[in-house]
Amino acid sequence: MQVLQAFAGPSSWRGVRAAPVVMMLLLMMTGSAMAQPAGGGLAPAIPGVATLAATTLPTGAWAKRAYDTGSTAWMLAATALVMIMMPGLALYYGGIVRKKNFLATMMTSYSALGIICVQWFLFGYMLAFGTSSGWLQNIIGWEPSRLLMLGVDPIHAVTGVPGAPAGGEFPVPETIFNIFQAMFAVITPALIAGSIAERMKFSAWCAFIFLWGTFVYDPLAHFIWGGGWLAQLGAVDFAGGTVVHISSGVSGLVAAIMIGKRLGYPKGNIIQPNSLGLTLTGAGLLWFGWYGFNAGSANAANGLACAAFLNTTIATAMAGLAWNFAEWCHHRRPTTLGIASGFVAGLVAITPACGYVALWSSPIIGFLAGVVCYGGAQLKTIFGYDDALDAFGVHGIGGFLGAMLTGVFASTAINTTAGVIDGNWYQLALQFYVAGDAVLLAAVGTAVIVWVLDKTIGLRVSDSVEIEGLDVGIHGENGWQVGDIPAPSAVLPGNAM
Amino acid sequence: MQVLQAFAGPSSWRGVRAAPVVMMLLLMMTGSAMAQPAGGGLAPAIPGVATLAATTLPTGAWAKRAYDTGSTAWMLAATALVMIMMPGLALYYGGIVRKKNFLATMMTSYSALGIICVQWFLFGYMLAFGTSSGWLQNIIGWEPSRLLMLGVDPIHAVTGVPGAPAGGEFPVPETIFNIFQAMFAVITPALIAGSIAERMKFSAWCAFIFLWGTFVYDPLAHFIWGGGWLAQLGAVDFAGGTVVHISSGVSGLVAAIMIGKRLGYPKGNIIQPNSLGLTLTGAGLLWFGWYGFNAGSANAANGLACAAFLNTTIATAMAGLAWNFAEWCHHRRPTTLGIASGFVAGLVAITPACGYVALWSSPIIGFLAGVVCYGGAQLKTIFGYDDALDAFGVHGIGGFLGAMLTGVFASTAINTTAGVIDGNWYQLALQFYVAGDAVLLAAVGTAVIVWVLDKTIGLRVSDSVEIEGLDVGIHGENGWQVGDIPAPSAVLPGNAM
Amino acid sequence: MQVLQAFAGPSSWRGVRAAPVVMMLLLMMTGSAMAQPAGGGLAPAIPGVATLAATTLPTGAWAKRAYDTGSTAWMLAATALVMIMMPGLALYYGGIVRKKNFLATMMTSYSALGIICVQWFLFGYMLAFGTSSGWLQNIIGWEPSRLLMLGVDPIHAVTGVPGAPAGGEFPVPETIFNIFQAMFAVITPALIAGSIAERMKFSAWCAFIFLWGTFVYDPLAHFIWGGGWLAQLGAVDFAGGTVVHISSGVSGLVAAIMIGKRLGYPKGNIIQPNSLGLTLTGAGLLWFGWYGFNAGSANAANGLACAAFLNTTIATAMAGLAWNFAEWCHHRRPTTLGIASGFVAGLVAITPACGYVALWSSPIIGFLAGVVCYGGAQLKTIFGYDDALDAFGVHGIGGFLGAMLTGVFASTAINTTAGVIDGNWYQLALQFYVAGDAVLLAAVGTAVIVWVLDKTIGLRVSDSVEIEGLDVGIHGENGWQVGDIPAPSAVLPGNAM
Amino acid sequence: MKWIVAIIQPHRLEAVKQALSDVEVFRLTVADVQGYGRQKGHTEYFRGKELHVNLLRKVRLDIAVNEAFVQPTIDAITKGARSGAGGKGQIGDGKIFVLPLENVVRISDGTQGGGAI
Amino acid sequence: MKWIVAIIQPHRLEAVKQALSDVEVFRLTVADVQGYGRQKGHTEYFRGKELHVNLLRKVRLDIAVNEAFVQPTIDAITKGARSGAGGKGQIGDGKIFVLPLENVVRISDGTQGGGAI
Amino acid sequence: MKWIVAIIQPHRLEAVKQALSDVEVFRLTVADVQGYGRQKGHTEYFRGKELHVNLLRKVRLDIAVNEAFVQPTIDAITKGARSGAGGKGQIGDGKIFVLPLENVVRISDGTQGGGAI
Ligand SMILES: Nc1ncnc2c1ncn2[C@@H]1O[C@H](COP(=O)(O)OP(=O)(O)O)[C@@H](O)[C@H]1O
Ligand SMILES: Nc1ncnc2c1ncn2[C@@H]1O[C@H](COP(=O)(O)OP(=O)(O)O)[C@@H](O)[C@H]1O
Ligand SMILES: Nc1ncnc2c1ncn2[C@@H]1O[C@H](COP(=O)(O)OP(=O)(O)O)[C@@H](O)[C@H]1O
Repeated sequence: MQVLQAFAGPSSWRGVRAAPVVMMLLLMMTGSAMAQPAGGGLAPAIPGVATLAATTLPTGAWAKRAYDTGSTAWMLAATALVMIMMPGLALYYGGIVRKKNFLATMMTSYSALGIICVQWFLFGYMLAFGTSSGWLQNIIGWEPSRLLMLGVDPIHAVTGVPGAPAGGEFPVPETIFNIFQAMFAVITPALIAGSIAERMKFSAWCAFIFLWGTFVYDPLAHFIWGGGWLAQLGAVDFAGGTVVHISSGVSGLVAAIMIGKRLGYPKGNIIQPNSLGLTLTGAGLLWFGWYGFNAGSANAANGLACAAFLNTTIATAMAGLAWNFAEWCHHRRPTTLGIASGFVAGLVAITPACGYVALWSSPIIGFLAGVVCYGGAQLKTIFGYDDALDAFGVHGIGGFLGAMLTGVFASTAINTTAGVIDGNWYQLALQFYVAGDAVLLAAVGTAVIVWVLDKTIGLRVSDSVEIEGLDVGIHGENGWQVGDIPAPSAVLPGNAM
Repeated sequence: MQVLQAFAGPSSWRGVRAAPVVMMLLLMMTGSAMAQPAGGGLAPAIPGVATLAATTLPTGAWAKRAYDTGSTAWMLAATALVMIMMPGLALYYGGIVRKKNFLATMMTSYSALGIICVQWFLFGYMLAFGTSSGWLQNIIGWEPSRLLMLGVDPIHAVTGVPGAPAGGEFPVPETIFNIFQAMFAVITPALIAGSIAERMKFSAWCAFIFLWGTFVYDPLAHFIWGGGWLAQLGAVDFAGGTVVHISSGVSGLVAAIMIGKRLGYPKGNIIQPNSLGLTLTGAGLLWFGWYGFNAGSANAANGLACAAFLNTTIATAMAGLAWNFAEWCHHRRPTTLGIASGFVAGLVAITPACGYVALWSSPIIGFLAGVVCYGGAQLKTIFGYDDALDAFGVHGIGGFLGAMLTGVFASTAINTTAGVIDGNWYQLALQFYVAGDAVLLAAVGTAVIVWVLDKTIGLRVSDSVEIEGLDVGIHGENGWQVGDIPAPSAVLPGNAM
Repeated sequence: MQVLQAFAGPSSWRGVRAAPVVMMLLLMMTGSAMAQPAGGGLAPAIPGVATLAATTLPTGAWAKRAYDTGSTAWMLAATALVMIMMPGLALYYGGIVRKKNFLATMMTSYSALGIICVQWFLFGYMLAFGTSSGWLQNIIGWEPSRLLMLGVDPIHAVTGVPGAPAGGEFPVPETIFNIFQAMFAVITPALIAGSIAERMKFSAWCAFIFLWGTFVYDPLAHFIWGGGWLAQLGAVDFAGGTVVHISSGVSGLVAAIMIGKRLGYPKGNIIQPNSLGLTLTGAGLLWFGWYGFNAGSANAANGLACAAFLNTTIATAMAGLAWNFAEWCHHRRPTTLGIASGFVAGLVAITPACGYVALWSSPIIGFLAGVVCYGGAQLKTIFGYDDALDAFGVHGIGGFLGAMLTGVFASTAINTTAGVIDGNWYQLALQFYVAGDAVLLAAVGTAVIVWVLDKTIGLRVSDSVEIEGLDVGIHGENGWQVGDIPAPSAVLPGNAM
Repeated sequence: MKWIVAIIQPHRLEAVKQALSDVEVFRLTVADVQGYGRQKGHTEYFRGKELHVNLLRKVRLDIAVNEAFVQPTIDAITKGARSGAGGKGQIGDGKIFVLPLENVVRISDGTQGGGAI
Repeated sequence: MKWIVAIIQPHRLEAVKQALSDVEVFRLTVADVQGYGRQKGHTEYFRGKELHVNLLRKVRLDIAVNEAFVQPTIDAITKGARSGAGGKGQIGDGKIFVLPLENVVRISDGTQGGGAI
Repeated sequence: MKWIVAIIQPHRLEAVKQALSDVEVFRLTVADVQGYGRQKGHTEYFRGKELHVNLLRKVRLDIAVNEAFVQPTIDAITKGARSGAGGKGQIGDGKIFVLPLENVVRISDGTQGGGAI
């Protein structure tokens, strides 16, 4: 193992010196009592709690170091695994919608792959993981050498990349860390598509994810993973319960409410999954890819990655059973969509926790995820909004639950953070505070972006396109042609008479 | 490579001191001549034959050791690969059945993922890979520290895990070995679903796999991989020809016979694969995931894993061609289901062999697998049982064939076991003996479990559910809605009048 | 890291001493001015340009060396990833064709897996990567120890394997290099199926790929990767832009022209993709697997692999957007097939480049790939040939473009080859020369093979099979049965009256 | 007795069904069909190639009714099937065809004629 | 000549086909349809939300017959389509409709009328 | 008015549509059906087990026409639907059935009778 040097360097930068508007909002939300320790006093108060901040170097020094081939091998594989989550999500979402919107729904994932990867290349990586001078580092990355990836070392591992939590011992080249994180930036907005499915204009969608990635995801990732102000507080989020799931779920809810219900919802015949088998397959690919997401978030092929892998597996399996159990209690039918939804709920909830919690707690987290998210999916019926594919019900609720349970079950037996089970109630408060901040940022950011898009290019397809279906109406394509009537020829004139 | 210490320690424990009832049955089957060397005399008689037993430590000492990041990287990836076999199997099986049972058939795989992972967490891992004191170690693992994974080291590699055959040089953390093995425990009962497809109650299925995993799989895995009595004999099974395929195939046969034929079989219009394209895709995912299964069974990123990978590829490819060849001889149509079935047959047969046999023998094994399993699929027509998706015909027959051919082609050029081609006929006898024991255990265990379930919760769906289809009848869902008739609204009252 | 010794040894063999007929053809094509430096003078003229040839040992010395477990872990995973490209390709192609040819189209990929893996075992590996004595090494591998893999070291890494470009520092066992390359040999002919889809006889297809693999692919791979004469010139092809994509695309064009158009093309109702959702899924699997293809071509878990991974991601994403952009300019509909096709075009174009070009150039390459290949797909309408699924339009054109852009953007900041941006215009000329040779070899080779097959077993299915569909007509199967009419029973007599 | 065949827009099925319920016509048979008519089609694209699709997705209803129900049935379908704002019809809303029906047999109990409808 | 339309349960198709063969009716056209009728539907679920499905999967047969075959055809369908134990009919077994048919043309050779059936 | 039902080979749909256009019949309804008839089926295989498939994929056209168009329509279908070389018919090319049609209503504007066809 070519570990030349451990992460080191003065972490003299402590307090949150700047106070931009958004922070004021955040403070308003949490109240001054909570804000006080957040300002600097908390972390030292808990002995033995090393935080994300401890492993970040906000000083901007990027130095080459040798990498470990084992960790590099795993991060290459893990990044590919996260990538397959997009085709997985496309199938998962695409299979649930009506036949006429099958392709358009899949397209939300594929377009996110295209758009966000390019945005990441342009400036997304810099915003999230670049270092900034002084107080700006709290808020956003601003480091021209990471713009257009011009200064990214193509070959070597480098020190000074904020947000490589476990990368100390067995580091990997910057390029693979970069693309691993790119995939997180892709999937997060892609998840939102579940809330606005079957009615949003494709142009508006493209603009939305570009803006949302820039103004919501990149800052939030910087706050928590990129050495920003939330990282200073000591809250932990192993693979993105807050950054990915709370943010996308809450944004989905806001977007769904603002864009309005699908025509006919909830009375019409809206719920006609065209192919639940593909949805199940998509859930399977999501689980598969999620191993890269969760175990890859160790940033190394180390024991922590293995523990995260185990926790992910057990929590997910249990959550599938729990969802089936909940619906069996409710209506006596354990559905296949139910087990798939439960799996996804479990994956969501274990995401922030998997690298922090004791092995024995993973089935508890999974069970709660399955049952609570089943409840979450009923909320839309109660409150009357149209979160079409339950992005909020599963990702929003499940992500919040996971962030809290991380605070409960975090154990110093597996990582450096103590939770309630180790007697550290502060961690739970911290988790709540940070999750609340993410809710606020996502809600406000989404509301502003959606409002702007509504006033400019417009959000919704026309009624006739919604009736005809987005596949034909927007993309000029047809999802299924499995009957025997030959499609009409392109050349016959006069048929339309 | 941080190899701190090679596996070492006194392997003083030799003979099989206990003689429980099941062993008496086994001895009856094989006769005393065969039983004699099995009792202790055989292994020394063959010079140069190191066995699985040699690498296991039944003494229960679990000590921390450093792990190798390269091997850890591979085992992380390999475990994810084995997990994707379940969605693969779901597609493979789901595509073959009638449209009305598409989802229910996929559900057999997904429910196995849920149920067995949880069972593994609870006590499955302990039963299979825990150590026991004294003679009990021959039969089952009984080590409270592995119950609920309470004592599993979350981060480190440990010595004393029985059944990590090649883990000596480049070890991996216990957690990833644990979950890698969990996936084996999942897929084995899931394979059985092929035999009882389209007619078994879901509740009975859930109970069945839980019991079968506990009373058949875990003991068998312990016997052969976990330092149990069969491991002492010197029989080899690299990735589970006996533990996985013989056991599931034979159990499938027994279950299929006990549960009875599908309504209308064989005269009715039973055979209407709803989507062979998905079956092909499932076979592709199975092949893909099987690399984790086979090459991962080296438990390290070593040369043996690479050899297993090569053998797996060549045997599988050849078996696909061989199946097509067989059906071309039979009825002049090389089918797509045929090549897919041949691939699976090849994968099954090479599973026990891939880490033991010379490279040149893999196409021979593949060819025989393709042709013999094609024959195996005809047996049900001859004998009149309804092994719906040929779990016995392919996995039972193919697994048995592979176990035998391992005895034939095992070569000391690649691993430590000599087969017939190295002049060691005893190995073939041993393979036969162990395979026979597995047949017996699986058959008896399955028969008892199925009988109990039949008397308690009942095995079969009602005729009307079988006619309507299990998707609607059990799960309340519909697999395909690719026509244009809108599904009826949930709210219109009075339509049923 | 067990790096025992760097690749070393006398590379005394320089000039291309033999002049077989095919080379004369090649020289005719490029003219003597170009041929001159190609004969030996060019490489030294460019300081700092290390070529593929530099890392190959045509002397045939295979010596054991220790391997690196990290690189081995990555190559195991990468090979599995390349394998999943075949099921991915099967879905990608299968989803686009008419329902009646769905399975037959998928079968072209699956049969390639079967046939070419076996051919590779028999002699393909030897032809491509075996060493030969003297001048023959320029043309083809001829090394009996690699026949039937009899002499392949099952466990160790060996020196003397030509064509392991970056394998020097962190080597891997020969077996995994072997199978990694096998998958390249499989996918290349499988791509050709896109051109001749929906009309070629299955028997002719099987014979075609066997012969094409032997007489076109293996020599070409040897020329460029196996230490053959093109490798001497200094042209670079990281993961197969020329060897894989130009060769398959051009061969597809030639085959499509020779086999003729589908009945009714272009006037009839030929274009009725049965399931574009599966095509999208196939494209997703292709992207996923392509990470193994491209980043795996570093043959190590090193920084170059990570850079290739990043370049692949960004170029692919951009190409998808570019294709959508092009069609938006053309007809105002960004299609889902468009983004998928763009992704594939980007993957094709970045393939030769990904390990050579600066990070900032990858979106440029991607953008050009998307736009140019969209244009490429229009050529068939202009020239009137029937390249059914655009294997030439995307792979041929995209591969050529990628080869050229590699010459433009190759940067010594990332690898040892300088391109136009580093002031080395010769590289571009070289790339053009080698691409031209590949075009010629593929075109002539394909033409001869197709001609022979036409005269012997015949190329095309009968009109009635083409009308009925190849699924039923050739394979005796039916791709989709998602309606409710039960398939007829196999036993009712007299129905046909 | 009459055999009424109606070709309607798929998304109007629910409203038609409701309108039929209102006039106490509860039994009918529905099928997926495609139609050529006056209605303009749409254009699909395949890698830049245009396909003018004029064969449009429709739903077909077959309803056997006794004479007294013929006009109410026609009126109900017409009411439910019109897709324009405020119940205005639009091109493509479809047609209703009335064929003579000679007999009906209910399979379950063998009842014949008007009573079996 | 008559045009007989029968709506039956999908799983009875084979038995109906057999019964028709027995009365020497070998030619017919089959289609996937869905029906509303007296038969109770089933309930489907989507993440806890209930959907009452009353539009049930049926198979439609269209059979053109000469007069002499009308009654045998109806009887054969009735016999084959009944799904209860011992040939008893059950709600949902479907209906048979008889329409007048004026002419038949066999496309392959142009034969018209009864002989073309 | 007549209601013409034609069962044809799927791959002849385009030619039939063209032939109908030539006689100015532009409106029709198309459906996927399967048919038993004189035409021999094919054999499918499932892991060595044979399935004789006699239920063949066909396309059904329903066309409402005024009297004057009946014969031209029949002729046009016949012309377009024949699949043999040189316009010769082949077994399996299908049949045309002519049923009486009593009324037509265009939903969009309520027009009735021949003018609504
Ligand atoms: N003469 C006809 N015969 C059979 N089907 C018809 C006929 N005329 C119309 N249809 C069916 O009715 C549908 C709607 O007809 P169209 O002409 O588009 O609108 P409108 O009913 O408003 O005139 C068509 O798509 C077709 O399926
Ligand atoms: N008047 C009708 N017009 C058209 N189709 C009908 C009519 N009555 C029944 N059907 C069809 O027959 C099917 C069976 O009818 P149903 O009332 O459920 O049972 P039964 O035939 O035993 O009364 C229905 O689903 C529907 O498709
Ligand atoms: N008497 C009939 N009633 C209903 N459909 C029929 C009848 N005769 C033929 N058909 C339909 O026409 C199709 C073609 O008939 P077939 O006998 O195969 O060829 P041909 O029309 O040349 O005699 C059949 O598959 C069936 O769908």
